[in-house]
Amino acid sequence: MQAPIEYYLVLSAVLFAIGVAGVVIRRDVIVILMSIELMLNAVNLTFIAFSRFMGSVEGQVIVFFVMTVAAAEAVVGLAIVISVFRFRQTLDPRDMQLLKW
Amino acid sequence: MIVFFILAFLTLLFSLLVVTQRNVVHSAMALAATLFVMAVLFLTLDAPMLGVLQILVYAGAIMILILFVIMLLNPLSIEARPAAWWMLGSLGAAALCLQLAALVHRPAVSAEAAVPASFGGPESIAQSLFTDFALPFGLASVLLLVAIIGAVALAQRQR
Amino acid sequence: MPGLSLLVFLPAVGAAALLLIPRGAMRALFSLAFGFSLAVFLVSLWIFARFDPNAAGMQAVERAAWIPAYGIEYIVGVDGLSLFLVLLTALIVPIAILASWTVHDKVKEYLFFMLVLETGMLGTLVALDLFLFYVFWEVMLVPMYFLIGVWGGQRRLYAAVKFVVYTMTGSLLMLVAIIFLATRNYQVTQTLTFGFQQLANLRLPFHEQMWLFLAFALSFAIKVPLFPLHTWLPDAHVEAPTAGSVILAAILLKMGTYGFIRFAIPLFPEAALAAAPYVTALAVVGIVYGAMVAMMQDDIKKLVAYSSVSHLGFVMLGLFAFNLQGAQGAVYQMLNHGLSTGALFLIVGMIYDRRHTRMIADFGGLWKQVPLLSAVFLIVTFSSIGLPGLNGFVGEFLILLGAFQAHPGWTVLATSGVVLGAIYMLWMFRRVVYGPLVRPENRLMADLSPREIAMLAPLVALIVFMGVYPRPFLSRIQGSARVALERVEAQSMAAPLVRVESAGERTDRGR
Amino acid sequence: MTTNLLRWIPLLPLAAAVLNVFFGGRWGKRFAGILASAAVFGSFLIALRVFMLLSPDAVLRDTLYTWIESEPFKAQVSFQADALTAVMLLVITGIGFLIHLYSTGYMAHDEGEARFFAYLNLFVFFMSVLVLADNLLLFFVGWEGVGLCSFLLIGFWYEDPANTTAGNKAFIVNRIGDFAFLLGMLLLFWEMNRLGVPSLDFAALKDAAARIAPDTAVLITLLFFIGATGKSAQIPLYVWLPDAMAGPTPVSALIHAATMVTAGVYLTARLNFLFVLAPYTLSLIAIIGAATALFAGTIAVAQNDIKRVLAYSTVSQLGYMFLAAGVGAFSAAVFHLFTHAFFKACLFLGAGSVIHAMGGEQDMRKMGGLRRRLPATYWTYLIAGLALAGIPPTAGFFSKDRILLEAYASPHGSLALWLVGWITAGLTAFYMFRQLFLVFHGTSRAPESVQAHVHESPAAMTIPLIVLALGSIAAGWLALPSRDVWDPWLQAVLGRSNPAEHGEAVNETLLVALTVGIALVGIAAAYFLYGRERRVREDGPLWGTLAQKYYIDELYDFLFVRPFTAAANWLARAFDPGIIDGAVNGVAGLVRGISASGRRLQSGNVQHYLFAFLIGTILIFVYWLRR
Repeated sequence: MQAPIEYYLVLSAVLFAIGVAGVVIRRDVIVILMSIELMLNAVNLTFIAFSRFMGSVEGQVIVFFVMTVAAAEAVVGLAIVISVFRFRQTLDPRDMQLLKW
Repeated sequence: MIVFFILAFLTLLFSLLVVTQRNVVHSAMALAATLFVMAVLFLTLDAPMLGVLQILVYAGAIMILILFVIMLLNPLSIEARPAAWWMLGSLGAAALCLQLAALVHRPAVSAEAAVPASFGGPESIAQSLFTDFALPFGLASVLLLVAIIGAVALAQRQR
Repeated sequence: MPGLSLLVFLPAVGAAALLLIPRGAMRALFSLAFGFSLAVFLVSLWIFARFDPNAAGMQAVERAAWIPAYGIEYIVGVDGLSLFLVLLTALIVPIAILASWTVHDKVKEYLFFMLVLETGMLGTLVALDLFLFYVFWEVMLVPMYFLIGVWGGQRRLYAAVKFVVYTMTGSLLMLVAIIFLATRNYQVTQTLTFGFQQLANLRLPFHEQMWLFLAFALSFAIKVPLFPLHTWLPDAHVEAPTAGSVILAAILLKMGTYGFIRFAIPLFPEAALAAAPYVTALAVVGIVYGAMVAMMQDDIKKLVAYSSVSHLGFVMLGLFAFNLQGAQGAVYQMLNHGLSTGALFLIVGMIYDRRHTRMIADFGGLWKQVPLLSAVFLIVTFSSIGLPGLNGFVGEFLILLGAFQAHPGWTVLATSGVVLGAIYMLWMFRRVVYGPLVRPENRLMADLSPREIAMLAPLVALIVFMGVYPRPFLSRIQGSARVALERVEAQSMAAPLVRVESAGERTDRGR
Repeated sequence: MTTNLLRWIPLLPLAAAVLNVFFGGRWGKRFAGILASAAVFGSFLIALRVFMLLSPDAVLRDTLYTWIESEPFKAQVSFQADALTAVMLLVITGIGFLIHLYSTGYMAHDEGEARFFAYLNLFVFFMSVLVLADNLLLFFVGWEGVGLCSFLLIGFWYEDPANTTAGNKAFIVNRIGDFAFLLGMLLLFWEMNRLGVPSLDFAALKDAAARIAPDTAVLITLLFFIGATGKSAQIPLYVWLPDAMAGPTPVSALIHAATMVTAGVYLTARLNFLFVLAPYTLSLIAIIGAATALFAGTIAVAQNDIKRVLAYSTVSQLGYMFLAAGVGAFSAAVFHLFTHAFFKACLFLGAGSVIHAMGGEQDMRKMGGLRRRLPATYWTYLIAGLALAGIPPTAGFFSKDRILLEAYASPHGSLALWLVGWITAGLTAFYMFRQLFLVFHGTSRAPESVQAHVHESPAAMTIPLIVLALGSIAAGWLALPSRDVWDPWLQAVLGRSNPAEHGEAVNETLLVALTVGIALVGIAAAYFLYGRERRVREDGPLWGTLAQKYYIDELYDFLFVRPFTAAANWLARAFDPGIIDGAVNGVAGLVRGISASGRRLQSGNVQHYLFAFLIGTILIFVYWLRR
């Protein structure tokens, strides 16, 4: 039997919050990337929940696109992480302060 | 209903593990588990195609990539956990979650729309993907191409 | 090309012409710059000749549309108040250029800024459109910043930045007040204009007037400088090159007092009346404080700088007495201060060129070595003390006469300035000029060269002439001074309770 | 009646001064002296001519041009000459000329001779302007002008810092007096303006005097009197005169004896119609006059510098003049001024010739026995000394007795005032003859080298001495009790004040006898103590304090100069840079501080930015939800 949509939304909210926490707290870029993936999944969940309850499949199409973007983002993110790691031998975001004046 | 609660619990458990695990590999594993459970959740929402995709793309491709990078760099940073900073971060996240939850009580869609059998299936998605969303589809492919080239350029070892 | 515009923009043309000459040709640069400034002086004499002494209103007025969209016009005119300041500027700048003969590095830019400064000063004096006045007011700042900042002494950057920022903060408030005034005028008369004469007709409610007056007053008080706002002056003077500090002392300081008598008092009579006791108090404190601090300085330039604070305290005292004697005395004292302090800085500059030091302790017995310079120094010192028979006394006496009627208590304290002035000037004079010729370096000093005599002669001649026969000056100032004080005196006669004017009602006062 | 004669009296010396400034040094050694003396002699001739033209109540007027005009105030450069002015002019130009003549000799070998004569002429110019002025403002020009010249002349030998310090001190103390004078003028003008006669001309003042409010009149006269104490060296502003002896002797003779210091007395005489309105001020003047006379007299007794004795004597004699003015006897005051100019100038010039002979030595303890070596100087000095002591038939006797008489008999006078005057007369005789005996009698205490070349001064110096000595005698006969020429001459200007009608004739002869008596006692005491060989030891606490001038200078320094400089020092070193400049730099520092903390926000740590981002979104939610 189908659970009401609020539950799904609450779940994705919590998931999203956990993802955000991960991004902000963790001192390791890779874990940050993973947390981002987590946040994206939370969003996907919301999309799918709404497309299910709204009866239109567009929600799911958008999730499809979200996934492509997520993939691209992960790839580029990791590439950056590799090049930074090779250069700085560290994954701690605090050391990546080239932008700071 | 029960199924949902189990899946929800598992998702939250694994995602918490992702965030809290000191060892990067464990958190990667936890992420993979989260993705699988999410895929199952998608199924309960009549989105079989996306469930499969989820496993295929996310769990399959991205997770492998992350693991591959972890193996490549084998980072040993056993991270010191500065308590104050953790507290602050989690407090922030909790506050955010509250706000989002509060949103939910807005008069959301209550009536559950009738859904044809092949709702989540590949035909309906493909049908709408290639008609309404043709342009975004093209753009998505360009995006992927750029991402690949970018990744190769970035990760190349400077000679 | 009508008179005043020619007067104002001729130096700018000169500055432009300077750029054409190669940097190396020092002699050509100097002669061109001096030529132009001399030409400006001749034009100013021509304007003086055409000036009708007994007409009180504005003369040689030129009007041209500048930014019609906002009702900003190019209006210039001269009357009794600004006439002599224009002449003073036109006289001092050539002398300052002569004085900068000893400048050797970057002479081209130096002279360029001098001429641009002259345009700024002349423009400020003749501008009758508040916006135009503000533009020239700012134009004055820029060259002065470079003159102090580039060719100054050790702490020149600190002094230059302090000078500009201090003056700028004040003048920005003034800009806000100008714009507010124009908009209020627009609401009342539906004509958007910045013209001084139109805005002067506007009757503002008291509290508004008070705020506008304070904005104007702050900007001018910094420039005067009035007591608490004076600390930029000693630094600016000490670090400025000779010519710079001569112009700064002789003319720039007068912009503040000129601003008060030209704009602040006529535009906001009730507010001026209400503020008079406080300004008088600050002025008198300035007189005594300036004199006392001057006494203890060991650098001649700083001493003269603080003496300027004291002298201009007198001018402010005269202005805010709101009677004819006070105003006439104040305007006349502006000229006197320009001449005597200008000459003092020239002399200090000459001494500095010879000995490269300004410390009083390094001197002594100059009379024996350089009698001519010391004799001129004596005359100028007594002029700045206000010895009867020289120019200082005439202005000071009129100010005290006027101020005694308005604020007898404060004037008694101010008159002590007469004594304090004598104390610090003579003490300095004794240590520098009198005494035995002990130091060997002092023995090498050469007396005045013809160039230096040419610089000091006109100033000393004027100092004596303006002391013995001040009538031509006083008669011309009288008419315009009375007009400037017209509304304030009307106010002080009228009911002390200031009538609050509703915005709609506009009284038309013949100008 | 109007004339254009008066303007030449001041203009001649001025022209000579200007010429001397520019060409003095170059046209030969003696040119400056001759030119200067000739100019003053010219003025003297004109003054004589004016004296001839004048009758007691006539006024000559000579208007040049309008000086300052700021409606309703108007001051003209115009001269007037009435009986009082004529007398003063004769003193200034007459004695001035003699002193110029004397200076040609005295300053003969001084390299700054041209400058000296230029200043001296400038002084005569300003003094004549002061005396001839027909309004208070022009009077003030002369008043401060003479202050300037005294500054220049005291500090003439500028190489010695002591001289220039004395010059500064003189000018500044005078300026303090002028401060009060200026305030008096301002108050007077606005009071006159209130009465509808906005002018400072003496004539206008005289007419409107009666209508001036009494308490304002008191204040005005008080302020003028303070000005006068500054210029005429009375308590409390007398401190500058003794130090003014640093200047060359002719300067002391002309300025600090005969002319400038009498300006204060001339002021009270000129404005007698104002002072009469303020009995309170008059009594104050009398008291201060008497006090100064006694006070200065006691100090003079203990001085060892030949010129300082004369300086304190001048202060004391001026005290007499103010005493006379204080009791309303203005003509007596002016008469004493007139006679005093003669004998005090003669004394100073005599002292000058002694110093000249002794090669610059001024300490009386190193002199003595000059009677035979400097006969002319000795005899003129003796005559002038007798005049100062007030021994008949000299001029001093007549003028001083008249003052003592007035002090006792006139309505404002009192026994106490007379008593003080009487004692001072004795003191005067004592210190005068103490000096005479120390310098001229006994054996010479000078070192051999000095004694060798002691010589009588040249004719240029002795002739003025002789003339002045004769004047010290003849001047007195103008006011013989039997044939009084002086009073009627000044009556029109100074008003009636002749106590003779009081009818106590017997008292008069008694008073005269008493005065002459105490003078003789003074001389005898001086002879007894200093006549033959020195018997008295000059030490002990009393003598010390007198020699140290009651430590007044130190007291002033402690009470006024030191705290004032300390306050100025604190202001200049601590307050101005610290607090005011501090406030300015403080604001700058504050701005820099704020911006610095702002800068830390950009930490470069990505997670900080994300966190800030998170906070931002939460806030938006919070706002959005509650709206």
